[in-house]
Amino acid sequence: MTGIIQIVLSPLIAFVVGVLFLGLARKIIARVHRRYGPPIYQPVIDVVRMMSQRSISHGALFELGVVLALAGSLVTVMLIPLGGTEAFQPFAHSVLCPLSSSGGLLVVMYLMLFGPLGLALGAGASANPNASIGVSRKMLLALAYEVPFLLVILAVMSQYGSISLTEIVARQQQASWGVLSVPLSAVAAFLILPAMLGIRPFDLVTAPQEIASGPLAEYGGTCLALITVQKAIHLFVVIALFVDLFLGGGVNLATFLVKMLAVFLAVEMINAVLPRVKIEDAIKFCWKWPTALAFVQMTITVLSK
Amino acid sequence: MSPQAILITAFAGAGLVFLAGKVHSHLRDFLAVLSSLALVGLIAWSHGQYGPDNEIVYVPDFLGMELALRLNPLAWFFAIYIAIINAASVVFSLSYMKGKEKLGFYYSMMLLVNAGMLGIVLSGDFLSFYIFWEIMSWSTYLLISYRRGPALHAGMKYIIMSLVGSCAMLVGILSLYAQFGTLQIAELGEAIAGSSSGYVLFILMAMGIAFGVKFAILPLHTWMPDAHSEAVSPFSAVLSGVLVRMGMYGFLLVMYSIVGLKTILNLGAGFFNFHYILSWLGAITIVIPTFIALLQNDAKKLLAWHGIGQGGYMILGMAFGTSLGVAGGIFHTINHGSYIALLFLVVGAVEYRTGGVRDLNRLGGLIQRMPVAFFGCLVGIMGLIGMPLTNGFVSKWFIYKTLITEGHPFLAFMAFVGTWGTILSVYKLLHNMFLGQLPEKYKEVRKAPISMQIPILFFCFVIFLFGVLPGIPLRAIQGIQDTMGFAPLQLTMWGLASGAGALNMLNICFAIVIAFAVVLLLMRLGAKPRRVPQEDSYAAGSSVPAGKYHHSVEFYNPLYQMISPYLKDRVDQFYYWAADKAQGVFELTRRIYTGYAGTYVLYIISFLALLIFLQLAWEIW
Amino acid sequence: MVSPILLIAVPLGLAFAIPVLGLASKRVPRYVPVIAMLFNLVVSVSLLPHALKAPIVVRTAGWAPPYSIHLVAGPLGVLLSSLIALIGLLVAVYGIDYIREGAKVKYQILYILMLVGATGVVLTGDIFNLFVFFEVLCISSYALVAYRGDSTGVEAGAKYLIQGAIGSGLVLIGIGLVYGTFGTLTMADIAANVSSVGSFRLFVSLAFLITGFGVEAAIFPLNGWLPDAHSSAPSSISAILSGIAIKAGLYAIARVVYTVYGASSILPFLAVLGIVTLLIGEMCAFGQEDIKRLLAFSSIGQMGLILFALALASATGISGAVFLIVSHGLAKALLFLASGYMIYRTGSRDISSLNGIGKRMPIMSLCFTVGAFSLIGLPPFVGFASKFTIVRAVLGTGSTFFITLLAIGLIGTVIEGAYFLRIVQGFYFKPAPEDSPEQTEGKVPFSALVPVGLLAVLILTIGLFPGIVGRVLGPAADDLLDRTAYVQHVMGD
Amino acid sequence: MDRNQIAKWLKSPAKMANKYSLHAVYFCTGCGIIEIPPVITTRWDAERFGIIPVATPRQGNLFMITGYVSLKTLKAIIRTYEQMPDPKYTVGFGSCPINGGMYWDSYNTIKHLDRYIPVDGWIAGCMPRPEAVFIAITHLWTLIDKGKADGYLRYQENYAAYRRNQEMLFAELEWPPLYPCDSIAEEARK
Repeated sequence: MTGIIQIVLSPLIAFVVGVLFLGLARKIIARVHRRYGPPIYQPVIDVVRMMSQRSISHGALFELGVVLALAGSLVTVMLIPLGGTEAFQPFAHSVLCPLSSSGGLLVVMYLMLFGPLGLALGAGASANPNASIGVSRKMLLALAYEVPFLLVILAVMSQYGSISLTEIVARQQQASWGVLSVPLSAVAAFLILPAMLGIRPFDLVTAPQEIASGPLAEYGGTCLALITVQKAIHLFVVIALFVDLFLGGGVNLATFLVKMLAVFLAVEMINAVLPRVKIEDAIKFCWKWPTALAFVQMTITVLSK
Repeated sequence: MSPQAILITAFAGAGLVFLAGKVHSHLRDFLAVLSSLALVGLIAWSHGQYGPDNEIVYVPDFLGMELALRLNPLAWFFAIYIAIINAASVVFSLSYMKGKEKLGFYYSMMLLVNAGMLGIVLSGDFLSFYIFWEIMSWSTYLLISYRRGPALHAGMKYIIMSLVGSCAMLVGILSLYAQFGTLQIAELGEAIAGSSSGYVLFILMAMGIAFGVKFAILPLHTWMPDAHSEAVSPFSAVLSGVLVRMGMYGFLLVMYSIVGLKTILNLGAGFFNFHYILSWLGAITIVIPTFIALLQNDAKKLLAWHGIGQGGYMILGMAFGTSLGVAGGIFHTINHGSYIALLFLVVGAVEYRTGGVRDLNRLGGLIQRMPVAFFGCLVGIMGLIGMPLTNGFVSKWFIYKTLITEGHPFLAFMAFVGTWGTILSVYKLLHNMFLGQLPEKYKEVRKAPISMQIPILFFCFVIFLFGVLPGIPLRAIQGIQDTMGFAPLQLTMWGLASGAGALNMLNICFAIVIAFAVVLLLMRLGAKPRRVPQEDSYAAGSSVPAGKYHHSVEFYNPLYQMISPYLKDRVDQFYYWAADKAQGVFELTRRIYTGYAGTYVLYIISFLALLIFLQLAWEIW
Repeated sequence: MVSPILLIAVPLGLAFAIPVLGLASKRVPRYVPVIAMLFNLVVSVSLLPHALKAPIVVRTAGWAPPYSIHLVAGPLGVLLSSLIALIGLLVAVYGIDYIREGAKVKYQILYILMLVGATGVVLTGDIFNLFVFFEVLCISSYALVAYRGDSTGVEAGAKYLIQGAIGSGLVLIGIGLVYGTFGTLTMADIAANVSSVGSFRLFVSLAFLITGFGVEAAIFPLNGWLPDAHSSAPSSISAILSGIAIKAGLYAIARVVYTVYGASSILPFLAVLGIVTLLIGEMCAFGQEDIKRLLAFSSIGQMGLILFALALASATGISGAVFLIVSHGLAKALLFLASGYMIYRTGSRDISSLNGIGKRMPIMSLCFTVGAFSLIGLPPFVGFASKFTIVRAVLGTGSTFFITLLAIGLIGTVIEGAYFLRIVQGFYFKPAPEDSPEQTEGKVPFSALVPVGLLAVLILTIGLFPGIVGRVLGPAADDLLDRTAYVQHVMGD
Repeated sequence: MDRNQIAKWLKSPAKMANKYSLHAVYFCTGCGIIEIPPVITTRWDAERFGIIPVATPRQGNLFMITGYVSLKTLKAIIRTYEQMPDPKYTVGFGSCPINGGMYWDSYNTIKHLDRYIPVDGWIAGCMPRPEAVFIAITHLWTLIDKGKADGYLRYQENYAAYRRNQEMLFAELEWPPLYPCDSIAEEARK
């Protein structure tokens, strides 16, 4: 029973929080720019508006790609523990993580592919070169940040000797947080966080001024609404993952969300002030500093084991 | 069903098809399909009939040795896998090869390769193993050369490398014989147990060269890209799907059936442990070819490089010698067979419809014309990447988990990076063939014929089935591992049940399906979009230029410019350099025969002088 | 039991009867060699079982050895003589239509003489007769090489003659020394008291003999004549030369070294020599553009391998060597015969001109492929079985020296595979050259298809069931190895 | 937001949403565009009202033509307008789109934009100041409330007429008709 509730609950939380974060992001940036900024529920209005608009479609794949992306993100949420692990032992259900026993972190990493892949397929189906360029940038960026990210994940996994996120979180709460036990990895992960979220300085995938918002060039109406939701949930997933890996999850949902908010604010500050980089520079950056840090940390972890 | 009957059917099928080709083409095609399907049936029927009653000595005295066949879980597993993929590609050939020349030769060679491989897996002693191995090698060589032109060069490259390999294997086998006086695989197991680790290492080296050449481990891989891209597509499927994996079978046989788990794990010391070094080779085999594949523009070359790269995962899992890893390795072997065959068949279908175009820069938008092929390609690349719900995911998950829990994160890192490189290149494959703008000249392309769609859809089904219910093949693999003395895994129908870090594909499947349904409902809520042609696309207000509005050339240009300087196939260059020098030496040796009788007489006299001098100097007699 | 002496007498008689028969009819002479060889084949095969029991010693003029001229038909000798008869028969059938122009009658006579010489070499028990038969073989082959009378043939024949003559001279000197030392020419007799003499004198004679026979046996560096001779002779003759003649030389060496002198300690030297010959042969063959020259060089390589195997001085080694003699004889004869008609068809010996011939001459090229695969040593053809035996023997000895040599020798096998498979590719997968003459009178006659096909079938069958030959190999090996038994058999009591 | 706002939201969420999230496609033809940057940036901050520029017409619902319209530009304008999803609102900015302005006698600019695409509102002046833009937006809101901002419906109903006008200007258009030209009567009755 609790399982069913959780399965309904955690995507809902992700949806609400994610959309609010989107609004919050716009507000924060406005304030940093000395503007008043839109109401915080502006994204909801946008989504409703888009849903009401009658847009175009370039064929079945054009829409199914979006569906795939959103579905993938929703499932990903179910594999991420959203706090509430203080009573972790012995019954696994008191942690808000419906699919805790279905493969753990490795599955999460693969499920996070559904989003980009779905969008890429849809964008490809719209015969628009802007979309293709955007997709190719997205792929390259993914490769760029995955290299350090994998090192980070492996360092954490070998630090706590498990591939299950719930266990990793539990270990952190028993012992010290990841940010203390694998500090360099935490730094590296934070450095690539903007790239994973696709925000400035790494928003070159959907760069409106260069390539007409890239993969979304042909999207409008309902599909665009769903993509916005997917973006929100992806934002939620990435930050939740960061919190779970390095900030020891949360003893309950509230603390978890607070931690998420903190991380989110930090990232948004970067987003608000930095310009956009070229894809080459993005790759060079990701393969230089974050990779070096993560590599050092992993070596240390392995040797200390 | 005795293994003898299986082999007889296989070889007889090959022969009959050749003869039938002389009689009538339909008879030939019918026989080819019939015999390949019959083999699948026979092998499937012989499931579980292991034990002494299926160990048959079919030649009692071949130069004083007896040739035996036997059937055991390992043999059966590989046999069924060989037979199925071969049958699928024979069916595919029906329309792909239509109207080509020498079809009798083609089909009989396809079946002969099949028979050779079946012989390899069914043979109960190393002599017949070697014999079937060689038969497979030269029939493959003929089949690679089938398509003229550059294929000839590819064929030569292949056969020379595999000759080197088989010489090494011959030495290994016969030294086994000289040591223990038997070549029966069953007996060798006990015989070798007592021998020194140095000797075992020598055997593993000798065999490993042969298997490594077939398996295309770095640095023995260089024949593979040419051979794959030059062979006809259905055969490329067989080549990359199963034939290359005979190396895997060999490794399993030698390492675990004969030498045995304990000896392998204790071979060498510390870092220089045999299986550790082997797994590093595997890791390198993953990374470099995968990124070389990224630079390819020929669809089949790209897939061939991936064939090499994926092999690395198998080695990585297999070399580790934990039950999870080995299970992952074996499972990955058949998974790779299924999706790489699928991809080659898809490329073949596209080639067939577009008039032999394989250049990724000249295709595009074919999804509108060939939906089934597109679906096949999508499923194939999902398997190759290892997306959840596909079988590739499960096996890779096994391998990753082994590496991490065994405490080798660096190996795991290489494996992961290989995967992410794979994503890039296979998406390029999909995008450049099927997505984007449909060029004018392909407006009239028809969709793939039914005899091509059947194998494609079949493989898609298999990929999803094994992806959601991995228990089906894993049970069989469990049986194999029992014979090799591995600790049993806690398998369930939908994955692995060992507490936290367990795998449950069924949950994930349900979750994804439900999420999919929910999102579809959401979409229904919104306004329904209207369908527009591809010309109605955003082009800053101007109308879309036909045929010019497609981005596929140099798809990953920024990355190319960064990595291409580091990704030359230096091994290949080295081999070519060596071959070049060798020919120079040959030319010099030919000078010995000057053609002057005088010189020759001089040789004779000096030889006599040499003999006598030797005697005076060293008293050789 | 028929006497082995018939194996020599009957063909000789038939050979000299040919001119007479020629008066009777123009067509008869071309069938005489067939009859002669058929007879030889039947007789030697019928002798095999007896020879396996015990060597058959035939004493002429009622004198007992050492005073008589006698034949010793041991298992090895009879096996080789039946091989000679078989190949001779098939080539004779081939020659019926192949030899069209020129002095047909002389050809037939010389042909029989050559084979008789070879048979004599393998059967005789007397070292001087060995020399005599050897000369019969050589001289007839000089003539046959130059038989066409064209410039290349004559030149090659002349070279062959010069070197062969020198070789024979050396052999004669060697025999002279031996006779001076022992006062006897019976091999068994020499063998019996070889140990009683100081080594150096003996060694000089041995060196002379080895060098002399080595010329015919095409051991490097004594084989300068071979490429020219084999390539410029008519294909049927090339087949005999490669398939039989050089083997006779090798047999002589083996007989002398093993039986007569028992010089086991120079065997390592011979092994090295064999491997060097193998490598040199294969390396030279690799770049060849002339198909017959290529085949000739590959024969050199194979001879090297045989010598190496002979030098192993173990039962398996020698049986492997004999097995390789058989398989190489069959395969090389097949290749030469097949290439003969291909050359005839295309009018050129250039390999590139043979491209795409698989379409025009399917059966011939199929048989050629079989032969090539057998030479490379691919199963399930006979070449594999023989090479397999040799490798097994080497690893059986377990000595690092031999295993190293083997490793080097296997490189030769790879090279061989490279060039033969290149030719096969050309046959089937390369387009025919535009200027290829499409004359139809190059049609392959039945009399050529039969021997070629038969050889291909033999290669496949023996490859599948090596037991056919395998039973004889062991005794043949002992025949060489076991000196005392040999001596006892010949000298009696 | 007060009670009747909420009532409106519940009554017709689509209309309200369209009101408060106007994603604008700025068609930067002439000098008019110079007034837009201050509108959307810190000084006047149009985002307060949910107005942000978008990159492609697919995503927008507000179309602003800021400056004179030459023939060549007009073709692009029509294309862009047709690519926007319904509902969509058009605003002509400055006097040039209204009547040609200072280019009233140019051979190469059009004088009456609304003969070729429907226009929901005009902002007069040369140049209008940013405040004028916001006034126009509030006007647009009232129009949307009253349902008067129905340019896209008019375009559907009278598509034949619009298409004829366009084709009178350009001999032929590269793209096929957006709506079936003959079935206007049915469209009108809906």
